[in-house]
Amino acid sequence: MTMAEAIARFVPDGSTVAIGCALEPLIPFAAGHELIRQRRKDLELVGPISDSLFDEIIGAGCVRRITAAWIGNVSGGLGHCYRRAAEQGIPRSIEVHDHTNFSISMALWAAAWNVPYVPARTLLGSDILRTNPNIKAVDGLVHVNAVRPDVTILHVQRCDEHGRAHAWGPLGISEEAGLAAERVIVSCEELVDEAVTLSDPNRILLPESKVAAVVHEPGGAHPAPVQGFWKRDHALDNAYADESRTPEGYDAWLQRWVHDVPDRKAYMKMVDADSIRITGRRPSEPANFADE
Amino acid sequence: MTMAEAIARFVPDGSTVAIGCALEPLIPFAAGHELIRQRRKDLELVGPISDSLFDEIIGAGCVRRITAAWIGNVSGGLGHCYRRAAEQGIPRSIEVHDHTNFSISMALWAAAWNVPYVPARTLLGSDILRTNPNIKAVDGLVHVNAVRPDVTILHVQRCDEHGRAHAWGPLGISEEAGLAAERVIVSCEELVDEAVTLSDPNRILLPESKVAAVVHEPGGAHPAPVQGFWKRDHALDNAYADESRTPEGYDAWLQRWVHDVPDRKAYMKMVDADSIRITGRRPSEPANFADE
Amino acid sequence: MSDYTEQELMIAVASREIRDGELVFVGMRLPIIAYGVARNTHAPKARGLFEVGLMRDHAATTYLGTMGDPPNVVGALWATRMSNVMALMAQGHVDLGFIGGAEVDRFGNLNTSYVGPPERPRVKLPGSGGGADIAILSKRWVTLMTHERRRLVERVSFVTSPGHGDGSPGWRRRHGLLGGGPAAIITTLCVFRFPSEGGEAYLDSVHPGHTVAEVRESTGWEVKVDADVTETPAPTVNELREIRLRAAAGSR
Amino acid sequence: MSDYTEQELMIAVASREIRDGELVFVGMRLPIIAYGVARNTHAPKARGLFEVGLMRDHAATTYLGTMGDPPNVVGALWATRMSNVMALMAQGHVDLGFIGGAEVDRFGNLNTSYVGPPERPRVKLPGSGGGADIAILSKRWVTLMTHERRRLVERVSFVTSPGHGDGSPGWRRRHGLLGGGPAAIITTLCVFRFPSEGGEAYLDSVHPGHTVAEVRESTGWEVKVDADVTETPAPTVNELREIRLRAAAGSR
Repeated sequence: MTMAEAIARFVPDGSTVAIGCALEPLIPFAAGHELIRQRRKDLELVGPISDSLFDEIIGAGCVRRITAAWIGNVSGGLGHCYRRAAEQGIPRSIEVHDHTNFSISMALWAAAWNVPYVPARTLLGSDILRTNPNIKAVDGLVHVNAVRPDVTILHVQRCDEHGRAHAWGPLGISEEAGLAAERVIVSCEELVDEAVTLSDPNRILLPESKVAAVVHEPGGAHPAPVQGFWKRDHALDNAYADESRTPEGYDAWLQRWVHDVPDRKAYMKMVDADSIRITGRRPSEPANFADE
Repeated sequence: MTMAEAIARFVPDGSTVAIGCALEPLIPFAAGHELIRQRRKDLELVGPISDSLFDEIIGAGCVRRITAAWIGNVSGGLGHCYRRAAEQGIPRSIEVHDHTNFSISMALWAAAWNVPYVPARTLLGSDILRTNPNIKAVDGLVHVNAVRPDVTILHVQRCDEHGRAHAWGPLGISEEAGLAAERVIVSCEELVDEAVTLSDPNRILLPESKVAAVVHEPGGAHPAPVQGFWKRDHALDNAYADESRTPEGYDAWLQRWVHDVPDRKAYMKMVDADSIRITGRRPSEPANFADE
Repeated sequence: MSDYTEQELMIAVASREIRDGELVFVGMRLPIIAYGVARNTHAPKARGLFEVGLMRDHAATTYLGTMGDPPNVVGALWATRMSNVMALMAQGHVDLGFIGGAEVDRFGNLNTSYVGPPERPRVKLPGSGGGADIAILSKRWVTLMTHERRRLVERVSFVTSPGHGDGSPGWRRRHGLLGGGPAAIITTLCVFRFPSEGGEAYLDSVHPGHTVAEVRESTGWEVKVDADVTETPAPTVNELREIRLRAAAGSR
Repeated sequence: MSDYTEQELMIAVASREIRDGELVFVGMRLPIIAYGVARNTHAPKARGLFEVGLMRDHAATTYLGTMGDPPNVVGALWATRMSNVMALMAQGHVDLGFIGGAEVDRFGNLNTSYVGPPERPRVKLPGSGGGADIAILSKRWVTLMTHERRRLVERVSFVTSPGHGDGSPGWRRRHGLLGGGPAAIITTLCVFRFPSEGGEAYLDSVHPGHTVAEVRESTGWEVKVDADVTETPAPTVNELREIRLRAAAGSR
């Protein structure tokens, strides 16, 4: 399935979308750009720290609510589109449900286990308890209410057509976000035969019954890094931080990098792929799954 | 470190010990037998379903309390030593904190996250709510109180001297039991160089800071299976179920398989290892961890 | 008609409870075999979940002493933590579960914990395992047991895995149990079923060679017999082949 | 004495906060570099935790734009879920954490959320990230920031990451915060420290080339000056080499 089809079929306007769940690597930028191209409206974005992806989607006016721990540019600091939306309602006002990295994880585990809340030791003494209606202080603890995404979008190194995804490196809250979601969209660097994925069932991130779409999308996380495939494109990430300072700068960026680009294949032709492509080999030591 | 040293140093009388956390495979029988040989007293055993290991340790009189979901012989049904202890106080009476598989996992996650309880949707309408003081019904949910083991004992396929353990196949509650514990003892089929374990940091089960002892103990899970190393020894497991029906039968079993055996190496000479050794190869497809 | 044991009949009947495409929470021993039979006969699209931490499509063909035996891991679709498997069930994704029972009552409540007072039991049974989790969270479940008067009792003395509670309409909903409860009790003599809205078990079919009278007298409660009670269909040649393929090696 | 930037001095000072053998919760940017410097100088046995889901011993030697960059994964001691890393911190295993701040007050409370009313902020800051988690759960923590009057304020308008609250003795204990709270504020001009029992920041050392008067006038509260306030030791040649090794490639 193409990314355009996956977003069209599984992410209607108004959806609650968890994306960027590995914090810094494996951020599904291609999926985010497709959300913008299809001009999604009234989305609730759920995540921990999603580099500049949330800022980009907010700037395009697709977002109604943010349920996350941190929104900005990992290298550049402040999220300029986030600021304009929250401070001046440009291009539209957004509702913010502040979380910490720990609390957003607990909110997703609560949804995964289908309980209304999970208690945590964080946020005591923080004013976030005053601004987020879904986190309450209860006798010396906080109760973090469940957050259930309609769809969780993950980018991984490899996946088979049945949705068995292999991801490696730090995973942030990818697992709980996938388990908590109604359905999952997986984009991957390599679409592999099930002989590869089933050779290591412990590395399969989620049950295939959760995965609604698999999109073969090389470079789908750029400029975020993908262990074994892509380094982080610092220059491009920094460029966005600079260009998005003004609405005009952001609009120019959006036109050039999203609206004027039909798909990820075309996008990857615009970047200096050779400078960030990982060509080395550091293979993991195989585990023997033999039964006889 | 030898198993004898690890048990002597890290499992004093009265300890709360989580063991058999993968339910059926990777059960640390060697560690359990060493607990018996060293005549540990007043242990609290924590686990889900631990094949016949808990029954064996109860029969030897080492146990004060059971905090578990199921105690018996996976192939044989009833746990005869467990019955004698609970019904007649032979060789000593034990306290039982009944759990389900789901609730014991939640109890360990609560300890891992250092919260007093985690809510769950299970156990509603069950009389276990009447017999386990650590699980309470609270407005339409149950609160499962934290269970924090003093020590969790795990058997894995391979580990390095620093405690970086690689385990594969189904893992049951191994991860939360290890994270919840004060310290962890790892026994392994293969003691490997850190080049092997660090080649795949995603397969490292627990942070090395939790691991107090690493014991190289081939066959340490027998008669339980170890993916890639040992099939399950059905015959021997069934034999225990039969012999333990009477106190005399159990005592004879104990003498022959535990007290008269100095260590696991000697034990493995007593079993028909060739009939259960896994010799085939089903290597997992490597993941590329390269960064450039 | 080929000869078969009562265990083989129970496995065949259990396998027929699995509908194609369903996600099945598979217990140990008989249900593992029943799942394999269903996959290779009428339910090729069923998937199995194992609380040890596995999801599978096709079943292992060799004998399994436990769900964690190596052949059950080869070809698995997911090897993970038990709590992840339980998460799927808590979300209502498990269509059917199997639970072994020592004692069941007319409302489908199971006791696998204590016969007699918990503080000084006459018989200490192994406990819940995942049984109570399945009983509370799966959409519907089935239990298998040897048909004896001491096992099929008016009311169990201890409810480990709740069925329809006191049998009053909506008991499960009122107590916050998410799943639908017991759908059938498969014994060595017959099959009991439950009204979809819960309540009391009724005799649905009697196994070949047995009678309603025999069922009545080996059951600890006043058996309610369905108007069109039938004879349980015997295992087919296909079913028997699949059963024996899996049972042979290790049945004791 | 070799020349250095104020950023390099801050990194050197931050690295000295790390004691050998400690488990350090490493934040992004400057702290990542500080951790690497400490490991290769005075704290060869320190371990680093990264909320993205990593534990490391030796630090990556190339520039890291984020803690999730591929060089930070090669040689990692554990690659896992964030919630597992947070579990260690919730258990009190993290000795020292670093938090970046936009606004700090005399009691060490940090604001990284809102300048002005949350419902209509003058400045919407990125938010907590893991900051509040570190502030509440690590044994002690340190924050780094540019020394400006608008950043070092009498009281922050919004407490994202609590320090010593209202400064009253035992405030953290009374509110159930498990960790010990802020130990130091490292700015472009100086280092503030806190009494072990909490309370108000005091000026501990002033960076070379700066004065107490300068600190007073660029700080939004009445600065308490320690009796034996000293000059912050300049970065050593060793420290500078380690810093530049890591900063060069990617500093903007």
